[in-house]
This record gives sequence, C-alpha cells and structure tokens, in this order.
Amino acid sequence: MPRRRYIQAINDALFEEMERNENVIVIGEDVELAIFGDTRGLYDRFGPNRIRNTPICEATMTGMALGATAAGFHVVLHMMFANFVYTGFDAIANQIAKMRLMTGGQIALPITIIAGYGGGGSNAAQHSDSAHPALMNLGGINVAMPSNSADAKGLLKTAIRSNNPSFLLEASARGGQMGDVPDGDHLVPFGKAAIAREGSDVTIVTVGSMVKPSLDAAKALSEEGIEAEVIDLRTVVPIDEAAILASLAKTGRLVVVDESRDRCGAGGYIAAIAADKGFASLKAPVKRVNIPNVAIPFAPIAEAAVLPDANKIAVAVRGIVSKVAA
Amino acid sequence: MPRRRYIQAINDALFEEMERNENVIVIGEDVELAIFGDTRGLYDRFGPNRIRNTPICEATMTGMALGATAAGFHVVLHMMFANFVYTGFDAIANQIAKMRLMTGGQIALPITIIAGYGGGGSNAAQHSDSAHPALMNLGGINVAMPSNSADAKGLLKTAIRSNNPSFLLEASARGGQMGDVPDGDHLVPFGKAAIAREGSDVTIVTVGSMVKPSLDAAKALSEEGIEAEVIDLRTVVPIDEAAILASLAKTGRLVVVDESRDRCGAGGYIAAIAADKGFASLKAPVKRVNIPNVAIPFAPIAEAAVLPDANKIAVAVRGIVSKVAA
Amino acid sequence: MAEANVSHNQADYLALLRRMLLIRRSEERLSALCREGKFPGAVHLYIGQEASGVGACSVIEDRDWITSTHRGHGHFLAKGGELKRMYAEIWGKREGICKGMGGSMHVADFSKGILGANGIVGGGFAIATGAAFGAKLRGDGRVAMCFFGDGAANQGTFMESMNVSSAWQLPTIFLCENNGVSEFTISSTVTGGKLVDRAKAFMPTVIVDGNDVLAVQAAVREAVERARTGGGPSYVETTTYRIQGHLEAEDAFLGGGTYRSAEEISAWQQANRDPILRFQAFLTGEGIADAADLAAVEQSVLEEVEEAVAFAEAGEDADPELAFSLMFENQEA
Amino acid sequence: MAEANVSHNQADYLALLRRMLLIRRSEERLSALCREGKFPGAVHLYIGQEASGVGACSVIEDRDWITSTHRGHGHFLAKGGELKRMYAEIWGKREGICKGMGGSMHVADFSKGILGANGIVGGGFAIATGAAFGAKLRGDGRVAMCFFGDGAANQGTFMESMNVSSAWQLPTIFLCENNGVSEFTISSTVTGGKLVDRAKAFMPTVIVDGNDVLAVQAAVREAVERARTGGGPSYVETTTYRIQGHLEAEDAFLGGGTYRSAEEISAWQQANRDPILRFQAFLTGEGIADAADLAAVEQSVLEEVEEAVAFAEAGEDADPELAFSLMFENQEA
Ligand SMILES: Cc1ncc(C[n+]2csc(CCOP(=O)(O)OP(=O)(O)O)c2C)c(N)n1
Ligand SMILES: Cc1ncc(C[n+]2csc(CCOP(=O)(O)OP(=O)(O)O)c2C)c(N)n1
Ligand SMILES: [Mg+2]
Ligand SMILES: [Mg+2]
Repeated sequence: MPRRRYIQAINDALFEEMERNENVIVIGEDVELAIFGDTRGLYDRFGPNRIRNTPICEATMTGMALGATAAGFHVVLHMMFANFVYTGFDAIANQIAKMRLMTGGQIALPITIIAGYGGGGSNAAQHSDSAHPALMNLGGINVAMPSNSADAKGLLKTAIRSNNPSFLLEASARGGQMGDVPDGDHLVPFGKAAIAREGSDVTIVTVGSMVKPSLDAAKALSEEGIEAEVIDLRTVVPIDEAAILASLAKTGRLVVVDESRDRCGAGGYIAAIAADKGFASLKAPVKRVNIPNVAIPFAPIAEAAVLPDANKIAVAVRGIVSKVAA
Repeated sequence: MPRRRYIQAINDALFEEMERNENVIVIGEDVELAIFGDTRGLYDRFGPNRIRNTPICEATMTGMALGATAAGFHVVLHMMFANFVYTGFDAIANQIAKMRLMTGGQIALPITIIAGYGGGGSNAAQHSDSAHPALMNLGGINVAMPSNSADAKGLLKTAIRSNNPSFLLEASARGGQMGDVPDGDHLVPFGKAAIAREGSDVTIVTVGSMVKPSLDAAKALSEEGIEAEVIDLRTVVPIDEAAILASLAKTGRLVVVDESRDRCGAGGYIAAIAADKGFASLKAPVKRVNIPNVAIPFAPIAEAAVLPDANKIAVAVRGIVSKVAA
Repeated sequence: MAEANVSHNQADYLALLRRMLLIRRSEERLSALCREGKFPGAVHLYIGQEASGVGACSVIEDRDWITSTHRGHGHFLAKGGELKRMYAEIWGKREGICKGMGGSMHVADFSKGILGANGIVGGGFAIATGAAFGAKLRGDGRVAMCFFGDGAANQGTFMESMNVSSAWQLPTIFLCENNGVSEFTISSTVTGGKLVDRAKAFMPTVIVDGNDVLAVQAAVREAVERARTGGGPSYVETTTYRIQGHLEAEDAFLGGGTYRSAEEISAWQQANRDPILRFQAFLTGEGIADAADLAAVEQSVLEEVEEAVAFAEAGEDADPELAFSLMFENQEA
Repeated sequence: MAEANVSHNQADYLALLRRMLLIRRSEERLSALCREGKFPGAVHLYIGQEASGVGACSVIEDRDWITSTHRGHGHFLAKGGELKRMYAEIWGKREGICKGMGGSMHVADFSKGILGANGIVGGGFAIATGAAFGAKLRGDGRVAMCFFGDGAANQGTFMESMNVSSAWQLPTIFLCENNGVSEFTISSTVTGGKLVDRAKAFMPTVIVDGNDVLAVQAAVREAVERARTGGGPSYVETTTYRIQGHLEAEDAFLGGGTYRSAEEISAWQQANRDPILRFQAFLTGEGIADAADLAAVEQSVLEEVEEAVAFAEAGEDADPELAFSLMFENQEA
C-alpha cells in the first residue's frame, strides 16, 4: 500500500475520477494552481474545460454548480475554507439542499463541494470555522469528513460517483499527514463508520480532524488501564447510528469529540442519539469535547484553549470512567 | 392587561423602543408597508430616516447593519423569512458573530434581526425553514423565539436595548394569536425560561411555535393521568440550562419539542445537555419531536406529516411515561 | 406594435396569442379560486406580463433552459409546460409536475428545460449561468435564459453571474422583466442608476416594450443567435407592468396601505397597453386573423383551463412519504 | 508625478513619505520575521501599494471610517493606526490592538475609524455602506471609505453596496486597489469588462495611477468633498501592483507553479514605478526635500519599526479567557 499525504490522497481521487468520467469538472478560486495542493496538476492534465479558476463570487459558484448539473456534469466545487461556505450559503441551503424534493425528484444533483475546515494554524476566526453543523442541519446534503489519507481518497471518490450533493470537508491541519492508501480503485462508502481502535471501557465517537487526538487520548488512557473504543464516523450525513449504538452497548459510556462549536454542533446531535436510542446502555453521563460557543481566537495560546485536544479528551473520559469504582 | 396579537405585540415593542431611543432605526425589504404587519405604522410616525425600505440584497443588508452601529445606531433589520437569513448569512456568520472578539472587544454590536420562521402555511421549502440551529451554532449571536404576545414584546424590547446582536424569530404561523400583554414597559430577560405548565411526570422542553402544541399535548395527556411540565425556553441563546435541569430533576423524563430539523437542531442540543448534566435524573430515553431531515414539502398533507404537532408530542411522551409501570 | 424580423404564418401568430391567453385565463382562474380557498398556499400572478415570457420563449427550443422566479407560472407555460400538471402542483396533488412537493413557487419541468420557478429572489442567476457554462463546455449550442425582475436586479448575484457569463463568454440571456415594483416597494426608490447600465459593463443590452410580444421576440431572437454562435451573453430588458397584487390577497398584507394608484393599474389594462389586446388588434388590423379566429383561440384556451381545473381537483393528495424518499436519489433522508 | 491641487508644505509632504515608508519598512521586517517563524499565522503584505492607502487616507479625518481587506496593514497604518500595537497583534500578544484575538487579518482601531481588516474578500463593502448610511442619517459629514481589490470587485456585494449608496446618496467612497491579481489568478482571466464600468452605472468614477501618491490624494480628495457635501458616493480605482506574493511563504502553496514573471515584478520595483522611490525623486527634484531630509525620515521609520518589534516581542501572551468574555458585552459566551 502506497503511503500518501492526506492532501495527496484527495488529489489522487480527483485525478482518478476525472480520468474515469469525462463529465467530472472542477471549479473554484485558484484551483489551477492549487491553494492547498489538492488540485495540483489537474490543469496540466485536463485543461481549462475540465478545471477552471473562477472569479471570487461564492454566492454564484454554488448556484452554478447546480446549474451545470443540468448539462450533465458532475461538478466538483472547491470553496477553499469552510468560512466561505457561509458566503455561498444561499444556494447551498435554499437551492441545492432542497431542489430535488421541490421538483418532485425530477433531477439528480451530482455536486461535490470541497472545503478545508478547522483551526490550529492561527488563521483566526474567519479562516478556522467548521461549517458542518449548519450543513448537517439542511437535510439534503451528505457530509464526509475523512480523518486519514485512505478515507480522504475513498470518500471523495464515492462523493464524485454519487448523484447526491455532498461536501468533502478537509481537515485543514491534517493535509500533510501521511497514511497508507489501498491500491486500486479504493472507495469508501458513505454512512459506514470505522472502528479506529477497539476498547471496552468507553466509546469515543469522533470524526475528521478529531480522530487523531482521540486516538492519542485513547493511547494515554490505555496506560492508565482505561480501554477506549474510538469510532471514526467518516461521514456525518449519513451517520452510522448502528455503529455508535453497538459500541455503546459494549462500553456503556460515551464521549463525543468533534471540532465544531457546541451549540447545535455535531457533538450534541450524537449525544442526543445516545440519550434516545442508546439510553438503556448508558452507565454514565454523555460528555462532549468540542469547541465552546466562541469565535476562534488568533493567538496560539488562546486558540489552543478553545480547540479540543488529546488531553481534554482524556480528562472527559476519566470523568466518566472510574476504574476504582468499576 | 391588554390583549394583543403576537404580531401587534412586536409592533408595540418597535413603537415603544423607537420612541424611547432615537438611535433605534428599522430597515428591511418592505418594512414601510409591513409585510407581516409587525412594522405597520412606523413609517407614518417616524419617517424615512428611522424606518426605510431597502433594496433586495440580504448579503449587504446584514453587513450594513453592522456598519451602521459604528455611527451609533441600534439597527433593527427585518429579513422577512428565515430562509432569507441564508441569503445574508455571510455577514451574519463571518462578521456579526465574530467581530467583537476579533477586534478584542473594541465594539458593541447593537443589532436586532427579525425574521419569521416555520411551516404550516403551505409556503414550501424556501419559505418555511427554521434557521435557528445555524444561528445558535455561530456562538456570537443571541436568539429569542417568543411563543406568545407578552414574550414577543418583552424579548424584542430586551433585544433592542442590548448591545449584543440578537435574532428575534417570529413564529410565522402564530402572528394572529392573541395573548395578554402586561401594561407598561414590559421587558423579558434573555436566558430565563418560563414554566408554561407545571407537571411532575415528564418535562417537555420547547420554544417558540412549538409551545402551543406542547401545551395542547400536555392537556390531552393530563386526561390520561400524565402530568407534563412544559418549559418554554423563550431564548435558545442564551439557554436556561438551570430551568431544564431543575424540571428534569423533578420529573426524570424529557421530551424536547422544536420546529427545526433534527440533525444538529436545537432539540438534539437540549437532549445533549440532559444526557450530560441531567444524566443522574434521567429515568427514560430522551425523546426529540422535531422536523425530520427533509425540506418542507408544499402539499398540506405532506407538510403536516413533517411538522411536529400535539399528537406527535403526546405519542412521544407516552412512549417514555408508562403509568402502568409507574 | 413592432413587426418581427422574419415572416410568420398565421399559425405562428396564433400560437403566440394562444400561449399569452393561456397564461391570462389560467391565472384569472387561479385568482378567483385563490379567493375561494380552493388550493393551499400563495400565488404570484403574471397577468399583464404575458408578452414578455411568451415572446422570449418563442425563440428558444425545448433543449434550451430557462430559470424563472416566484412569479413563474407564465414562464412555465410559455416554455411549454403543461397547464394541467402545473395546476395539479398548485393544488398539492400527486399528479402535479413536482408531485405536490413544490407548489406554485417551484413549478419545474426539467425535461422541457424549465429549471424551476424559484422562491428566492435572484435564485435563478447562478443556476442559469451554471447551465450556460455547461452548454459552453459541451459546445452544443444550447442557451440558458434567466428571467428576473427589477427587484432581483439589486441582488449581487446579478453582477456576479453577468461577470462569469461575460468573462467566459457563456450563452446566458439575462431577461429582466421590469415591472417597476418589488413587492410593495416602487423599485425606483431603492435602485441606483439604470439597470441596463449595470449590464452594459459586461454585454450587449437592449430595452424593449415588454407588452409587445413581437418586439420581445425580435430582441430575444438576436440575443439567442448571439449566444448560440459563441457571441456570449446578452441582457434584454422588457418594460412591463404587474396588474395583480404582488401576491393574491395582497390586501391582507397591506393593512390599508397603498403603493400605487388604481388609475395607474387601469391605464396598463387599456387596449393600447395590454399585451393581449394589443396583439389581437394587430392580428386583425393586419388581416392575419379575424374575429372568428380569435374566438376559436379563446374557446380552446377556456376549455384547456377547465380541463386543467378538473384534472387538479380530481387529483389525489400528495404522498407524504415522498418527503423522505425524494430528498436524495437512492437514499432515505 | 501628479501635482496635488492644493499647496503643501514640506511637513505635509514628508508626512506622506513617512507613512509610506513606515508601511514599507515595517512590512519588509514582517516578511523577514515571518520566514524565521517569529510570529504565528500568515501575513498578506501591502508592499508596492503604499501610495494608494496613504494617498487616500491623507485626505480623510480621524472621524471618518475605512474598511480594509486581508491585506490590511497598509490601510491600518495609513489611517493612523499604531505600528507597535499592530505588531503586538500580529505576534498574538495582549498588548495587541485587538488583544491578540484577531491577528494580522483583523487589525482594527475603531477609535480611529479603522473598522477592521477583513478576512472575507468583499467583507468591507456592506460595512462601509452601513457606516456611510449612519453618517447620512446623522448628517454629520463623515465619510466611509471602502478599500477593496480587483478580485473583490467580482463579489456581488460590490454591486449591492454601490446600489444602496447610489439610491440613498450615501457618502461612501469605493476605493478599488487594482493590482491585477487575486491570489494566484490573473484577475483579467476571471473578469468581464472593465471594473470602472460597473461603477459608472451608479456614481462618478476615476482611475488614477495608484503608485503616485499625489494623484491618489487628488482623486480621493475630490470624492471626499463630494461625499461630505451630500453629493453621494464615488468610485476611485488606483492602478497598482503587489510586489510580494499573495501571502508570505507563497512558494509553499504554489508547488512550483507560477502565475507571473520575475521580470514583471522587477519592472514594478524600478525607480519610475515604485511609489516610494518615485515620491522621493519628486521631493528632491522639486527641491522640497534633500537627501538629508529623506535620510532623517528613513532613520525615524527604522527606529519606530525596531521599537515596535521590541514592543511586540516583549509583550505578554494573549489571555485565553478573553475568548469567552469578549464574545458579548456583559455576557459570557
Ligand atoms: C432572497 C429573497 N428576498 C426577499 C424575498 C421576498 N420577495 C419575494 S418577491 C419580492 C420582490 C421581487 O421583485 P421583482 O424581482 O421585481 O419581481 P416581481 O415580483 O416584480 O415580478 C421579494 C422582495 C424573496 N422571496 N427572496
Ligand atoms: C469570501 C472569500 N473568498 C475567498 C477568499 C480567499 N482569498 C483571499 S485573498 C483573495 C484574493 C483577493 O484578491 P483582491 O481582492 O484583488 O485583493 P489582493 O489580494 O489583490 O489585494 C482570495 C480569493 C477569502 N478570503 N474570502
Ligand atoms: Mg418587479
Ligand atoms: Mg488584487
């Protein structure tokens, strides 16, 4: 299995899907020269009719993605940072997420939108947001959040082959992270979580950028005798409820770790699933480790204070798993 | 106590606050003639410098609201339907919600945005959304959702006197609903829930448009011997966690009722609070009655199928309160 | 009344008349039935603007696309949408063109290039531009026509879409129906400069009498030819007037307020301004059709409207399950 | 080099020079320190564009407002913001102008009318227009100047804000700094028509040599006078060039790709184009200042920069608690 950086894996997926299907096109600001590296080389291979720099006009780009599907294209729109999803939010929320139902299912919407999300780089409040909660709440949009190279490739390929609109949210801070990627046409289905680590004492449900610190926390906890099972959701829409509940049935304890703000964030939603369908399994309060209800501050020390990390995760786990009591 | 329609109470609040403070101005599309009735008469009283029709350009109106605060105004921006909040979302999410922190607290942001939300009128997907989950997730914005005339007036007056940005979300289907409004300068504080009905068997936490069906359900349940306590949150940011937890401590059971989509909606967030801080009180799964993850369909029968109502609420309550078992 | 650039035979002329009349009569019917509460939701009627949509759509093909507005019935019918399926949609029936999921503001027929009415003012700019981009990439000569109002022209996506269409020389036709009002606001009070000047920065422009179906046809034909032959986007502004309120039962919203005079409305209904009366006078004046021809068209339209009402009323209520099964393709919501 | 309309004394001229030099030297220093990893985050430098911001801000007052961009240090300093507090901000220190909460892309000083740099391209249009609306309502003669780039001019809020400013005759000055690039895209490849024509639909326009500080000053002075006296908005386009990469360490992003030539960059650095070299030559050529005067300015600027570096480095790390206490006024987040 070749080792690829997270961002290279995304680049590989784009290459392969564009080779595979000539109806796949890529548009976005500065995609020709690749702001994050994920679209690198596509222009030389596929030329201006398959990949194209756009003007800065997110509100129109999102609507255009929908319009171009009428001509039979699968549009991959790169929106750079998740904050700019807000700039183009109207067509996402009012058109893309609703159009299929509003037209009585007349159309398919093969649209994939890529955006980097999350903090950690002192990019400050307007370049560090995680927009997935707002997207998840729309109902009509799939949301993939790969945590590693293999999933980044496999989920993006699945998104591009899908006839439904999806977001592929890149963990901004993970672009350089290396990982094994299976050879061949590697696809990862939507809605199937991965058990990133097995354990019996507590379940950590997480996704995307937070899988790594969750695994780090699990490792540290293991040394204290606490075995955490780490569930990597891979997609938050659709969400693998069965995997969450199965793990919870095993461990009876749940910590949800997610890089979005707390209020109406992904963490609360997952906790709510547990409090409903997993209630019979619960032996302790469901804890959330995520971003407090604040904008991301610039200074590294302040940013670190609001971002989840392995230590905060471990603290949350310790709070509900008392080995002494067990 | 005079009886006023919900929409009149909002109108009263605007009149009183504009009289009280000449820095309060109202802008929005068609506010001069009052699309919903809430701004009626203001133009005649206050003239074009205090209330003004704007062009259709939500993206700019939201940013202008912020800009005008620099000149010392408290801007009340009427955005008509919550769906149009998405159209103007960029400045809300990237500027208004973050500007105070980003500038190190240099400024106050006395901005109140009004929008009608929710279904029930066969207005279809682009005129029936509830945008509060996306707003709640931003962190920097208060969100008031009055359920009755008195709160509509009192919360709006509080919003207008506040130096923080807030949304006043009008329950679109409740505009004509009558209610008593206390005489005088009636203010309702943010973050203080009301106990709309006392009960000991189960807690229904709800807000805005869903308070009425929740009360209807409670009444029906009472005839079956189930006494539900109904908590009207009044504001979802800030949220009265203490009131939720106190009621839960009393009843041990919780149904959350909210008119927003389920995934990352307000209901899940409240359920998550219960599953964490209220865990010790919980005797049954926490149920959510809200909107499934779909766009609002047009046909009345289909719309009714996706909106919460008293019957669905009662069913959810019965599911976790078994009088026989108790 | 302008004479079109190319010769018409009687059938072509009567087809134009029939489509305008179909819009007029079907919407008059909707207006009356709305007051009687015969169907759910609100309707925004196109009465008075028929020449604009019909003239414009008469020179594009089935394979071409249009995007429409909240005031979309006229565009839907002008582009060849089926009245009875549109009515069934407005009635919320499963026979509706959108199975009752969309209603009046979302009538769409993708098989006929009707990419949908739209409840978001300005929502069509980007969609049409995206479709035009698709056509340009395919090089198949299709065009995308975006209908929008003078109110929508204040949305920034207007400029954004003109910019993209101009930079990439897309076959987009920006068709501005300037009726002078946005809801209850006189548009000039919230509009800086002239709309056409915004477009001039990007593309060829023309303003035509929007109540003269042949003038609209001629102007749009030129734009379509330019678009099809790689000449890029155009802006066509049709000057017209909205006879009905912003939406039916407008009075309920106005609370006694007014924003335009009864005289003004009635002036636009006179024989010299009403698009249908004008065209009928032209046809008879030029000897293209006689009173009997006109009566036959009228008769056939009335029959179609009646059949459509019956179809809609006889329809079955929409299937609520569709809300779950149609959100995605092959995926439950 | 253009001669300003009004007479200047030496002090005024040297003040212009000093401000341009302060931007230049402080950013050169940032560029070097960035490579050494001396502060967190990215910086977008204004080097080469100093005449635009300095010329424009030289004819407005403290009470007037500006909105700025991601490339905001120059505007901040041009409008009188304090270098050492800006540096401390960029270093993430609690002495920073925003207490370390905003960083480079969000430097703001409301007390001096600096409504903030902005990380959202086009984010300033509406904010400036809102401030100008406020000024209009107050009738206090204040003006709001919105700095934006040629890339930002493709955002729809540009048109929306021009429309509002024009319809309501607001004292907004749209100051377009046209450096020909948006990130790594040559703007002309994504731009239809000429930017100035978009503005012509709404307001008086002018294009000036943006590397000629006196020409910028003269053009903006006219716009400011118009705005102050109720004459409404103006559009001023300054033609200029970005010497540095889009952001420091641009190479890391480009992955070997290029979008402009080294020759082009160097051509803009020559004495006949560089805004500072040109102005220095003008001052000595006209006999307004001699080499010693220039050296004194240079010296004082270098000292200020050194002091600012020391100030920033000696500062205390930002207080993480502020993230919670500053979100709202009198309310914990
Ligand atoms: C984004 C958005 N903002 C506001 C509205 C409310 N609204 C519906 S129609 C309309 C006026 C539209 O005017 P115009 O574009 O001229 O079309 P007309 O109604 O005259 O046909 C407004 C403001 C909306 N539907 N969508
Ligand atoms: C809404 C939004 N979209 C995209 C970006 C990314 N971005 C930052 S600067 C920039 C180019 C801006 O070009 P221009 O306005 O000409 O300013 P310049 O950098 O040339 O000063 C882009 C695309 C952003 N910050 N915000
Ligand atoms: Mg109009
Ligand atoms: Mg530029």
